[in-house]
Amino acid sequence: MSVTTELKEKVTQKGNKAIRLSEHIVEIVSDSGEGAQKCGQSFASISAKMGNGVWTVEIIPAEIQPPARTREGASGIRIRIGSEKVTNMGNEANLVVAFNEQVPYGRIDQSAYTEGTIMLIESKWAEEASDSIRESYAEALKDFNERGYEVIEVPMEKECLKLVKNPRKGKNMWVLGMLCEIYSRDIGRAEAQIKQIFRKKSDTIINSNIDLLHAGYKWAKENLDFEYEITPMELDEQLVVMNGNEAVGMGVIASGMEVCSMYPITPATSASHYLADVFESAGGVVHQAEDEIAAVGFAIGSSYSGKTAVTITSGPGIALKTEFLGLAAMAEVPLVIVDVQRGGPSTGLPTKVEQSDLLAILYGQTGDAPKIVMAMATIEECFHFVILARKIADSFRTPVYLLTDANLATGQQPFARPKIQRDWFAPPVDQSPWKEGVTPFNWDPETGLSKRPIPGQSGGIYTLTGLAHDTKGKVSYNPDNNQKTSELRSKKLATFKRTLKPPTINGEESGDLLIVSWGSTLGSIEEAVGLAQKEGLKVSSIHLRFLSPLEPGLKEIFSRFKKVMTIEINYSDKADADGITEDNRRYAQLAWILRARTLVDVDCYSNVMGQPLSPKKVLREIKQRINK
Amino acid sequence: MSVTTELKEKVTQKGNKAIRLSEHIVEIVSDSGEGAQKCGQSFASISAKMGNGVWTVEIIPAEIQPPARTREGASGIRIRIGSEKVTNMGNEANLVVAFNEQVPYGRIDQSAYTEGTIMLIESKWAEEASDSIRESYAEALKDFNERGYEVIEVPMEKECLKLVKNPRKGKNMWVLGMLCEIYSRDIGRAEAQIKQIFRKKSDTIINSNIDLLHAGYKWAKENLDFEYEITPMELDEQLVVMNGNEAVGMGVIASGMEVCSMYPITPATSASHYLADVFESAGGVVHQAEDEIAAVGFAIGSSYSGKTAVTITSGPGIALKTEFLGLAAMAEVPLVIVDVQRGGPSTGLPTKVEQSDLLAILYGQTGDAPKIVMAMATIEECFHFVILARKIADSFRTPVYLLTDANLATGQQPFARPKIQRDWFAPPVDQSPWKEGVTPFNWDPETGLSKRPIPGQSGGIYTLTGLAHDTKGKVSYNPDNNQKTSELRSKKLATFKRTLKPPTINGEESGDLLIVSWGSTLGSIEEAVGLAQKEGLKVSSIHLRFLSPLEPGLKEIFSRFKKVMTIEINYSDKADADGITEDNRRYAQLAWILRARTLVDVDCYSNVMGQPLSPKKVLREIKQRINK
Amino acid sequence: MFGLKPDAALELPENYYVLDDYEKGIARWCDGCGDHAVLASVQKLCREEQLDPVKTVFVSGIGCSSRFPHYMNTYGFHGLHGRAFPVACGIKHRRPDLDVFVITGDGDCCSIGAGAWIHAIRYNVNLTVMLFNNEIYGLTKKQQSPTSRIGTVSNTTPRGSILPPLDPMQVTLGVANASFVAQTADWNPAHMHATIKAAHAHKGFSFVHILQRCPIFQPELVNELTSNRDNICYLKDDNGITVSEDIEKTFKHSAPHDPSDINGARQLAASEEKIYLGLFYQGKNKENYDDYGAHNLGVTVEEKTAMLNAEFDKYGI
Amino acid sequence: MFGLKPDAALELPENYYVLDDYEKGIARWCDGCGDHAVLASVQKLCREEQLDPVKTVFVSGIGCSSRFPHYMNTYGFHGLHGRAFPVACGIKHRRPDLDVFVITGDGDCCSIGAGAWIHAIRYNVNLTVMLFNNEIYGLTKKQQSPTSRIGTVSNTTPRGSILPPLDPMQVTLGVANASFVAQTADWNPAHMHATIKAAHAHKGFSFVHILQRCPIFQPELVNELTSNRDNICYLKDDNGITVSEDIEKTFKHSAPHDPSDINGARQLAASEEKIYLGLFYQGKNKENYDDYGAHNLGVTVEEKTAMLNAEFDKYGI
Ligand SMILES: Cc1ncc(C[n+]2csc(CCOP(=O)(O)OP(=O)(O)O)c2C)c(N)n1
Ligand SMILES: Cc1ncc(C[n+]2csc(CCOP(=O)(O)OP(=O)(O)O)c2C)c(N)n1
Ligand code: SF4
Ligand code: SF4
Ligand SMILES: [Mg+2]
Ligand SMILES: [Mg+2]
Repeated sequence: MSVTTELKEKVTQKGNKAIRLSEHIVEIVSDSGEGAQKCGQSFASISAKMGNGVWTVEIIPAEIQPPARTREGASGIRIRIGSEKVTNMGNEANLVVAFNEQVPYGRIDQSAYTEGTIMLIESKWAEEASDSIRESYAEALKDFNERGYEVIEVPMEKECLKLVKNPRKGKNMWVLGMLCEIYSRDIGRAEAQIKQIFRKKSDTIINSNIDLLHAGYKWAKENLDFEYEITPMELDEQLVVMNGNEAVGMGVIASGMEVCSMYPITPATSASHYLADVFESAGGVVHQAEDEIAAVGFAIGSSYSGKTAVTITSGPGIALKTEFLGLAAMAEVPLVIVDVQRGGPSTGLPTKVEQSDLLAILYGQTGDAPKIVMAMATIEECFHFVILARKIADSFRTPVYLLTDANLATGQQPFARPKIQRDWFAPPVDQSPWKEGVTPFNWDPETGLSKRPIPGQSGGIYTLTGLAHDTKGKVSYNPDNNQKTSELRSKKLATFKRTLKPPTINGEESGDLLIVSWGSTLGSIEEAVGLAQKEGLKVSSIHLRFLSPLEPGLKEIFSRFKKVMTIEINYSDKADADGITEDNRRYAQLAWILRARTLVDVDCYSNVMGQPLSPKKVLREIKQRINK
Repeated sequence: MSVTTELKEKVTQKGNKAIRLSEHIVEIVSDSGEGAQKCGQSFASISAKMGNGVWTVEIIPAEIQPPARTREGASGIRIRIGSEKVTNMGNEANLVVAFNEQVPYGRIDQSAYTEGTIMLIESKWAEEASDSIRESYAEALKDFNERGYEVIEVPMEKECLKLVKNPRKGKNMWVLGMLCEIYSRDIGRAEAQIKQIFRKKSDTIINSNIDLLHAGYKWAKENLDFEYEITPMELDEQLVVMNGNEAVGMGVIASGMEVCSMYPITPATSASHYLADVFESAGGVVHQAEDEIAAVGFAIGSSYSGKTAVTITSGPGIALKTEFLGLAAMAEVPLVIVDVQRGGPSTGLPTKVEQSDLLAILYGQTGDAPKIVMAMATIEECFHFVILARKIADSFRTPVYLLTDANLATGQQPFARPKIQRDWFAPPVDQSPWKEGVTPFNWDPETGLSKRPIPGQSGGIYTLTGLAHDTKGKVSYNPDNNQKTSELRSKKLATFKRTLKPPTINGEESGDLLIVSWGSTLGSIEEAVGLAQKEGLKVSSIHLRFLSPLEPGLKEIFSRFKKVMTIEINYSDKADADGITEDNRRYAQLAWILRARTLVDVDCYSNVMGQPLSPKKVLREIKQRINK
Repeated sequence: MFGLKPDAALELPENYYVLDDYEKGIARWCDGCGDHAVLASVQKLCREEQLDPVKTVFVSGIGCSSRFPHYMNTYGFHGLHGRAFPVACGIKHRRPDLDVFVITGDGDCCSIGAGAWIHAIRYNVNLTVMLFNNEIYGLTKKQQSPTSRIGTVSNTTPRGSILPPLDPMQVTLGVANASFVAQTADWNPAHMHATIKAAHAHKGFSFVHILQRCPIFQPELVNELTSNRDNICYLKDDNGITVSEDIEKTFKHSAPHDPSDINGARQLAASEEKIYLGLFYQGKNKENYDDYGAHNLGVTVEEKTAMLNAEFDKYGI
Repeated sequence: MFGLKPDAALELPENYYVLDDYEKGIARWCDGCGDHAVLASVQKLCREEQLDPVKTVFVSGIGCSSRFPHYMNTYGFHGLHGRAFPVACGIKHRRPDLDVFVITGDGDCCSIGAGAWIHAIRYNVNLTVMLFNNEIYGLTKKQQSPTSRIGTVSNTTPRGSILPPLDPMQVTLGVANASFVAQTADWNPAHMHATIKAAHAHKGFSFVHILQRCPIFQPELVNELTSNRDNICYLKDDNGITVSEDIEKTFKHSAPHDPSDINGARQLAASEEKIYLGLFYQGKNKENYDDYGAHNLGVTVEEKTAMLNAEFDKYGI
């Protein structure tokens, strides 16, 4: 039960000062249902509260009950903590807590560990009745050692049994205690955290978990001979820490929207869970519709009635909403649509990350259905973009789409506590008389904008229709009218684009390679670009938040770089794959629209491995392109 | 009741030989429900049977019961007949039969008539009890004369009343008789035609209609002092004449598909009406599902069971099918989807033509859902492409999309009578044992192709799923597997593309301007390009049938022209519109993908006027671009 | 709309709405189409109830009947085929001050809209719903509908349809929380009007199944329905739909039925002998989803800000 | 699958299928999940009926229960959420030789799939349908379902759901052409097995509503259902679901019910006192849409060619 000799050399003896690290990546992997995520989230929260930068990624099996002790069953969490702001999941883990010897393989398949990774593994399997389990445990340990991991066997359940009857249930808090000790976390904060997560449970349960926490802490103190410390940041502002779906939920509240109409779908649902919990006290309601079609129809009805609404979903839900989304564009109904992207096509990889709904969002509706599309890059943006989207939806009388993904949805990150502003909130439903002589579609010929009448406004009466219609909202099959009104709806995008600035360039204004990206990959890409720049490579990056209309000035920016490429998490043919030529290569989604927009030969790197990109992978691609 | 003096000078006196014309455009316009379309279709059929080239376009109001005697209510048909093959609707009409004086305005709004257009107008309105009608009639006649039309008042109902009690019902056949006389049509063929269309009616009805036909013929002979003849083509082959939806229906039968699963929607429905009528005798069935989602689900079920099926719909139906179409791509279910495009977005212009579903078809599904997409350019292709699509669907194990539109759907055109080939028909459902050792997704690594097991095949058992899956069809969340299988599905497009040839160029291989087009605009564009070439302009055109994958070699072809532009019937911002720049212009749909594919600055002309393009309009655009 | 209001001669309060106030344009339905009769009845209802046009919303799907909102001088929402219910629920949810009507056809409601329909019944939002059942697809020109009788010859069933028709009454009565379920016929304006009026007075999802004439595509059916008085039976009950004695006499048959008896209602709906006109079922004090929707209206920006700040405290570092 | 078949020791015909022949993989449902019991029962049915695995197809939507096809060694179609019915109808339509089962959950069938469900009942295609009703969304981790009881605490209804539950039996019995409608419970394997067996034997859309345990997200409900024997009543009739006397005795209550009586069936379904297990309704000789689908199978290429040529003649010039 002691640390291997090699490890000993690396770690300070107890009693000495803990090793100072600038960052560490911790993983907890287990069978599903063993509470690893709760443990990791708490650890992340405590770390954030102590002033560390934090990023978490959940490791989620797609099945409700994957078989125990299998690599596909790996469930858990990664927590990257640092003394600076952490923007992504990083590369290989430094320390792993494994509840059995099989689940690490699910992660090894994804190259999550490397030589030197410390692995704290539950030791009870060595004493299991079943021969085959004992054997497989021994075999795995041997293999882990061969792979160069620093394996430490930990009698987790055995220790827990001293306190509770069902150690499988309490183990996670014991592990939390152990981690707190290893990383010199404030045990008082850990206690408070436990009280917070179990706030709906009985005191007995809370106390038993606190006992486990202390036991894990004590065990580590007594049995592990290394200790770390990660210097906190100097905080001059208040921070909050939450995951992307919670941030979206809070953004909905702060936007003043009062209706969230949804149908459950992974990985979007937890945003509505959050809202269902707290929205009512902020004057809002969550409507769980019978399906996604009804969910968006209900939201559109609400918007029409003056209460601009939000609908939150993922790929298959977007597919079902297609027809209504066309109506929203045609009839100019303000509406916020959040797409928490997952792996596709079809049911695909429901719990995994992908950025492959971009084209479907941009072009999914038949006919010409212009719309505004934004993508969040950080959890902080998950909050703020919802507020912005509601405003744009109302002032541009249009559906606004927000693209987030499974990575942001479940990741946790601290960010500046928002200072709530009065003007974030939608004003009350306008019931003042409608201005005489103003038609319900009184488009401004310059901007395409118009104000909409709300039921209850005297003088504003009109019938909304998805048929072609004129300024009075009346059905019109007149050819010129259809041309004209199509132009006006399109014009709103040009108008909106005038409010946008060209993206800021991360790095030099010109160079050998420009990386263009969008969405949750920001952190990894900027980290990798930073590393590359340090190595002297002439690479810069821009990260787009607006996809429709695209941010201005891209062609000009591209012209200053020898090569331009996007890095995305979606499908593209590899340029050098067998049988793939310039004439038939299928490009990553952003790359494709950038090519059309700028006529620049935008290359791309992308994959559909269902994983967030690691900075290492990005760096490798950068180097490859620059050397080509 | 006699021809104006100017007209007299132009037309031959009766008794002299009829004037020989190389072509003429006839329109019949009326209130809805007056049978103008039946009359026109018969006239077209008779003309085609006499060896003329023919093209018809229906004029359809969007309302079931538009108000009578209004311009929005204009219902009717245009028939262009020529001594050569006719490929489009042409420019202004030469002769119009109008059932009242208001409906022509619906067409005048669309610049359908010009100086010299002969207008045969129902004269009864001059004697109407209502002052306002008499006045508006007189006013319109005055206006028509001022516009330079050759107005001839015809006592249609008055003449019909001599034979039938309700002249409003029989008038159309009387007009048919009149037209037969004017255009020297064979009256025997006209009689046969009447027998054919009323074949389900009683003899009394048939005979009464034949009487009306003869009466109209006789009246024209006695009262009109001009007569035309349009030289027939030399026919060395047998022809058939039908509209595009009928051709699609026959194509379905000839493809060997036995299931057409649909939900009614304009302008697609008539294809299923045709099939509902005759399919059963060819061993097929039409399933009218409860909605479009169920329609495509049923078709997919049928395909899965070994009977590759077709589903026929239009824009809003495509929207609803989105999710299932993603499944078909992911699970590699052969399926034929026919989209008879109409005006969009949303409910839009249900009876009007548009080509604006291209992007939605290509990119509508979330995730990466590769597919094969073809567009018919002629009614003949409406027949043949269905057969081809079924074959591709089966051999590439993929959904295949066919894009047609309201113009092809209702237009009539003669084409070479197909010589039915045995191998068009799908083979019977394979129930032989599945080859041992072959997995259900035994992808060929070179081509991405695989054979699929059909329920009933022993040894082929698998569970189809829309989740990520491996070669055994088993659910797999493995990152490499998802990357690999996505690559394989994508590869099928590259494989298919290798079977395609670059498009043939209509005109010189290089020049000042290349027009690129797709779908039903072929005829107008080639006619216009031909005229431009005759005027010495260096313009050529190519017309794409394959949109996904795109036909090969486009970039190379484009490089030989100074300018490249698409002409399409969908929305694009005009390049010179206020506030529109290269950075924000929204391009026509094909132009957009060509830009991305070739990086050539492909320009576009398009509109959403709901009308087929006339050669004149196309010619004007050509000249504008060449002079720019 | 301008000039003297038609019934201005009568002595009426200043703000009294007259029929004219509810009329818009000329209804573009065929001559003899039952939709005209319903429109007239609804406009009359509006006047009788003095509904404020600006507080009234007509929501529909797509179909001949769904053109209805265009002919009402009130707010309207002419949306997507089969999707009127979720839109109407979304409108009413947080706007208890609006009076919301739903107009739907047999294809719109019972075919493509079936899922939304079932759930709308259960939500029991305070809507007045009129299902125009002409047993055919009108707008798309004669295809079978799920309510078409066996043997219906249509463009998709040229040799006659083969499945028994769905009965909208039976289906509605099978759904939890159904609260007002009535049947009437457009060619009996008095009965129809009384039915629509009772529906409007009911709090909850008031479902009025209207047998509707489509003389264009269902001429024989129209003929049979309107001429054969033997089939039709008037449901008589003080708590039901009551018409004047004169009108009552025009019915050849009548039968008693207590509208609180749901089992009886289901039996009436299942009967193959007669078509019963009247109130099949009315349940009081059922759960209304819009009561939930509106339960927390009017939270102020200050309260929202405080709530959010409390949330940030929870998530604070 | 290799080696000696478990019951090979018995003297059985050469091609006799044993349980093993229908099993595939390890079912990934939670311990105590009712789905396991249904799987076992269905595999037993297959063996009893000696269904040819290659002629058998299991079709499902999305949900915990919809994973079912993956655990059957037969053909399977694990499609989209709520869309099993149209797929199954499409499969069976022209393949009368296939034996098609449908597996669906309460969210899959009664919420997103409601429209398809209603119409599938009416089509009355020869399918054996099992609705796994755990009154909750399992796969997506505890959201209310339309069948959830009032007050159900879930992630979308943290303060309890507010609408009365949809009753799948009532809804089904309200749809035209309903032909076999039964209810059973997964924790009564004998009754469940008899029910599934009768459903499979019925020609037409055989609807089996299975009360299904989800101990993870509905532990109290499971506890109540499985422990309170007072609520449950066995429907006893020779034409109904019959179980052995031993099993019969395990029921505390039983009641007679003639399954041809649809009005009675509807009353049973509407009863708020008891949960009845058994055959509520069976109608014979109802229209089967798949009979129509298969009525003209086997037309030869020659015949098709002749037919097409005749068409070309009609359209010929
Ligand atoms: C998604 C979609 N599918 C199909 C249509 C075409 N469509 C319009 S109305 C209609 C049916 C009309 O029948 P019904 O609802 O009975 O109304 P009616 O015209 O008889 O009043 C159909 C199929 C459509 N508009 N949208
Ligand atoms: C279009 C679509 N919407 C939502 C989902 C997410 N989803 C999967 S299963 C499910 C509900 C599962 O509940 P139920 O049908 O009762 O099955 P159970 O898991 O309880 O067996 C949902 C909402 C999806 N897969 N597809
Ligand atoms: S087609 Fe029928 S339903 Fe439609 S307007 Fe005409 S009569 Fe009415
Ligand atoms: S969550 Fe419930 S329904 Fe799903 S497998 Fe577990 S016990 Fe069964
Ligand atoms: Mg109808
Ligand atoms: Mg469930």
